[in-house]
Amino acid sequence: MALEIYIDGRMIAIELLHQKGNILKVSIDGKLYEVDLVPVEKGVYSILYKNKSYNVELVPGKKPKTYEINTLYNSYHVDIMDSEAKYLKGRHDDHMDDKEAISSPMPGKVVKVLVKPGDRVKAGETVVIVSAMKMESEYKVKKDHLIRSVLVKEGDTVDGNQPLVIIE
Amino acid sequence: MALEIYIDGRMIAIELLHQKGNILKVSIDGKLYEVDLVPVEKGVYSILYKNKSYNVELVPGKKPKTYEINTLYNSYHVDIMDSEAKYLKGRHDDHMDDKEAISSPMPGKVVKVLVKPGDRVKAGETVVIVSAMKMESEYKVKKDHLIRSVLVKEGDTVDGNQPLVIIE
Amino acid sequence: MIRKILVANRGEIAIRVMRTCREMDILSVAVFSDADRTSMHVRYADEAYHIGPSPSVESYLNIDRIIDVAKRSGADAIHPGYGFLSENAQFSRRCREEGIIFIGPGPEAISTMGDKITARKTMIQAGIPVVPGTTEKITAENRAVGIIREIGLPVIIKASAGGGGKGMRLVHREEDILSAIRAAKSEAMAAFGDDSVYIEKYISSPHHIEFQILADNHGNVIHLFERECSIQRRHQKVIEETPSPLMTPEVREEMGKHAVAAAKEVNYSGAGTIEFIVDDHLNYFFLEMNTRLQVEHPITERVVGVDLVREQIHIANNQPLTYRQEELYQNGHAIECRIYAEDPDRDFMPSPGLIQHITEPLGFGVRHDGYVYEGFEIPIYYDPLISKLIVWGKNRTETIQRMKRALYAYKITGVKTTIKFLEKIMNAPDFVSGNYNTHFIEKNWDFLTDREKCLGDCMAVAIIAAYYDYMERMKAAQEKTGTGRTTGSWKFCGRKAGMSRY
Amino acid sequence: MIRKILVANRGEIAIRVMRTCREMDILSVAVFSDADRTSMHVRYADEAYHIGPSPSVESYLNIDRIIDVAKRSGADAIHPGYGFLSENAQFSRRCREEGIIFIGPGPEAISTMGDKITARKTMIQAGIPVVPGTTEKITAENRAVGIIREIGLPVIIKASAGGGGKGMRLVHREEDILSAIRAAKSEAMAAFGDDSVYIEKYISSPHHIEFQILADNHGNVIHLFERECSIQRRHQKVIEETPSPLMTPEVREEMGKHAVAAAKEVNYSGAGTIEFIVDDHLNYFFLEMNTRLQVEHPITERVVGVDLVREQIHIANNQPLTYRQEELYQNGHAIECRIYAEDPDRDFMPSPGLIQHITEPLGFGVRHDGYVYEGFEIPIYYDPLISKLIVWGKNRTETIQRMKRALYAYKITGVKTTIKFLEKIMNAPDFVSGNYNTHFIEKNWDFLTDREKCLGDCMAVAIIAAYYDYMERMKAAQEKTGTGRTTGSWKFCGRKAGMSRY
Repeated sequence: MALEIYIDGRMIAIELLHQKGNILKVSIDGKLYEVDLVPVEKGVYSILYKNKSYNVELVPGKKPKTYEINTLYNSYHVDIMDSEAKYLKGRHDDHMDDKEAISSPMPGKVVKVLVKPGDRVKAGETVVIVSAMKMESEYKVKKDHLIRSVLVKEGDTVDGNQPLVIIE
Repeated sequence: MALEIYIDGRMIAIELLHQKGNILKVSIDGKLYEVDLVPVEKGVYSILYKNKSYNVELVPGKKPKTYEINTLYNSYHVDIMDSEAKYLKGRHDDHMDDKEAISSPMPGKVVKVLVKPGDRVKAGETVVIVSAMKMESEYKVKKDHLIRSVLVKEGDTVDGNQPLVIIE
Repeated sequence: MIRKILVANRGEIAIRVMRTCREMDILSVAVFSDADRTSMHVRYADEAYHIGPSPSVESYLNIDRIIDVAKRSGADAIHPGYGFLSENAQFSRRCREEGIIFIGPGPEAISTMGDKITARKTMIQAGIPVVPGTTEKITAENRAVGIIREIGLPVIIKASAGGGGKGMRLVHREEDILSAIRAAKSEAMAAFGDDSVYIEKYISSPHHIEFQILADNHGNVIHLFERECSIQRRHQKVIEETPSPLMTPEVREEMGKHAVAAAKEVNYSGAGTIEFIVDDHLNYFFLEMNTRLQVEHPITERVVGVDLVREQIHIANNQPLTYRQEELYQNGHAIECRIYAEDPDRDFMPSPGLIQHITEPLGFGVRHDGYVYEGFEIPIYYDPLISKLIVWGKNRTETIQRMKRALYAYKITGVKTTIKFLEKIMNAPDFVSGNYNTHFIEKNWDFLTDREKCLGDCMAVAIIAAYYDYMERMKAAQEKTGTGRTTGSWKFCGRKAGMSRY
Repeated sequence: MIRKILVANRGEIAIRVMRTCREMDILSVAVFSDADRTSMHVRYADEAYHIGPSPSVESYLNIDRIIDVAKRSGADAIHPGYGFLSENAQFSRRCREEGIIFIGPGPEAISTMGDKITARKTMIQAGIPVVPGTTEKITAENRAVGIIREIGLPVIIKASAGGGGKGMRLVHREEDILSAIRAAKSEAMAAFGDDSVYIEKYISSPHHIEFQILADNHGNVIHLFERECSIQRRHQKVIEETPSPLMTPEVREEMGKHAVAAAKEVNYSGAGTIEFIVDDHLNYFFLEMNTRLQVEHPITERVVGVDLVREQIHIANNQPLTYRQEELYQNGHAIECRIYAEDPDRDFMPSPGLIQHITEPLGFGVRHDGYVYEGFEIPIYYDPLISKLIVWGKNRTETIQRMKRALYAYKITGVKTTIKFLEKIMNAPDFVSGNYNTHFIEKNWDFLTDREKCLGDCMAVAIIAAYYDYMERMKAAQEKTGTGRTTGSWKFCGRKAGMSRY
């Protein structure tokens, strides 16, 4: 089955042409690869390509159909673009500018919420402080904004990428 | 739900009386246990009982509804005796004496098959030789027997507990 | 004799202490907060007691709760590890009052060394060099100017009440003195409500070198040589090594004697560390004393061959030291790398989370002290230290090569770690040559954050793995829904060898 | 200079060699059979080549295939590890002919030392004590009787063509001599078609002590002291330690000199081991030479501080030895335990299979050299060695305590292992006192196979865990069939932290 994969800022077309046991023939953007691929550990594949030995680690991303992938020195974020994913991406792009959320890039605990709905904040102002592993991070707005809603309160535990405050 | 468990040669009745998070109240043959139980790793439970810390490792057995269980110094074989298991066990007991199989206690490769169907073998005679990890093991009959059928041939790879030869 | 020890800590250090307890046939008692029920120290201990909610103030810092567990479990002694209550004089005193052995110094030594100005005075008294500067708080502007002229530029002005860099000013030029003092004072007033400052000579290319000491209750004190700790990021140590590439045998002996004198001056008992600040010409000055085990103690253990926790327990048992100074020597070289759950690509943002997969580096000369396991979720409440790699080699070059090999093979997925950043340090020419000071990371920032790119076909194999994994999942999902074969039976995920098993 | 090494082996030793390659910036090439595609040595190497079916004769013992891969991959050198082709003179010669460096001695030294009677003669020539006995094959009965009277009882009669204990007879009493010779000869004839025998003095309480040597291509030979290898089960080493508890400094020096002389006599090059048989009075006799790296080499590395594989590569590069004899000394004590996939409860039956879960022991003084990982299936075709635990301590007592701690924490499920058996050895009074010889396991059999029973509530917690696990599986299975919620979606087993995840 042919599939599109979004990696490192570009879209790539991939197709499995032939498989015999763990020997796969794959086309990537028209270029042919013959690899020996076996799953070895949880989320780890051993791949031999031109007799070079690669260990590829896959971690399912936070969003569906995404992966974080580690090879020896590189980390990649990968989106599998099947038809459903393309449809959703199209819809998402349309509504992108409507409103924005300030999200926590890391999991942690909300130490302080400095705004309430209806507040007008200036560029660079701190809206929420989150603490994780003995380090506090201040989340600021980049431009002047109106606070539309506040989704967390002090003492809440938040996940990575969880929206904290919706701004306009 | 109450259940019977066969362990170390005896049948034990167990019932979960109450659970709140990871704190379980359990009755084993009428004796009350309150434990703090959490799954930690693949097949490993951490159990605190009277503040003693136990790591209990479970490996699913080769037959359904069985476990091999390791605590620090002990290994147990456990059969979960639900109604289906009891029924099957009853049936199996009935047909037990009909015929017997010589099975390989370990996985390996069949090096030599010394009998064919219809052969009469004497007590102590070797019927099959299996090799694993550079060591050969001879499988012998304990009594005089008639060979009913031979299920493997030389060069075959066999699993642990796989029947090799059916005797009468 | 101590027969049961409560370890009032968590993470790698709790397990490290319990390992030695086990070797000495001493039972270990773990304490844990809500967030730590599944933590390895709970699983490794002989006994485990819950002591409260996740935030440390309500659990690991709660003296009453810990004393209560010590009594309920019948522990003879408490080992505080590092951090938490390890340098809390009140805790040491409370243990004494309750008749429980505190594995560490008495409250007097902790108090004396805990207060910067008192420690400084005590060291001057013991004849140990301290950074030239004031020993008293200064409030008058003109007095400050006079003192600075006396000490000589450059100097650092620090808020007496301060910490965290607030109210701190570095002065290089004579004409900046007055404005710097005013700025420091006003910042100090704003931050701490106290505008008094003190002044210290600024060491412009500082090395951070510390000496490990052991002192028993019978007046014997020995040192176990130095550790070089100059590789720091925001005053947090990242890499330590011993011997220090800067050191000479003469200076080592002299500093060692001063370290022993410092410990004697406060009637020290147990394991401790004297930290010195050292300039390029090997002039050294007392900085502070850590009255506990250090994170980086294993490099000393490896090179000197002494189990420091075992010695701590011996000392707590009132036994005399097992070693005399003249028996000890440094054998080979050791480096420690601290692996933090931090994202070096995003300004070292903390990265708590679920450990998906670990491959630990092993083999000759590699020690690995950690606490996480596959399926463990690193909590958000505590220190981001995941583990420590301690590597030994017959000389510094071999040690660096071995550390590179160990870092290369060390893999953790699920959380971001500093492993690749540490690997870059091992390749940095300034580190390889041993020519570095506490400015190393700042100075080498561009080199350290420039990630090597795979020149081969890394991206292709990554794409193929993602594609294959996705297709297998799709197949598995279709099988599940397509047929009615899942009959409440005994088939579970991942039981087949090596098949895709999330 | 060697830039790429083909490692003609598998398992822990292949990885151990590759680790040093990586430290020396040398690329490593793995070879693998059908059964080993997922083996760790394939994953650890820079490159990997398939060389044939699973049985070793068709893969790891296939010289042509291995030479072919060396050429295709452009490897400069081949490291044979231990076992397989490591003591194959033909392979060493073939490498030489093909212009590939064989990391090991030349074919002449391998041949000389490979033949028992030739080796014995060569050693006598070099002035090294050998076990009193015949140096020629004996066929005449009366000649045998005369020789036995000369050597003195007890003696062992061995088949010249023999091996595996066949045609072997131990004689204690004069009156049994003739019948024993006849029995040995007839058994030898039946087994090997050759009834010639040879006779050796029987050492009744034998210790197996070996010396590690290193020899370069410039005539320099050093020894790295002894290893005590008397803990054996059916002639297979189980535990090794250094220093030997039996040894004195005088005998050590003398044996070391003899070991060096033995290597010089055959113009040895590389790492090798001279094995001695030693009686209770420290009389020692040459037994044989292993012309390769030993399984137990890490205890020497730990105590002497030398990376033996690095030295092997140096020597292969035609460089002179990096160490002089007088620079070397033994620092502390080290013990190795070999962990086999064998079931000690069922007469050490091999136990290949799928590794379900591993917890590796870590911390101060513990080295762990292994190759298996969770999800790996140990093949049926090769050696049952899973890994080696190498533990260091400042003295023998500390080392035993640390080994016990390490074995306690080492857990493998899915296959049966010898871990608990090794733990019993560490507790056996004869081992603890150091008072043992090669009869140790036989003598202590009852103690070693008597499993300690848990006195607490082990069975109760086992039952509760089984019950809970079963109920959770039932629930999971019911959820799957009961509702139609599995919508070909992104939900897979085991993604939730710590939930029951088979």
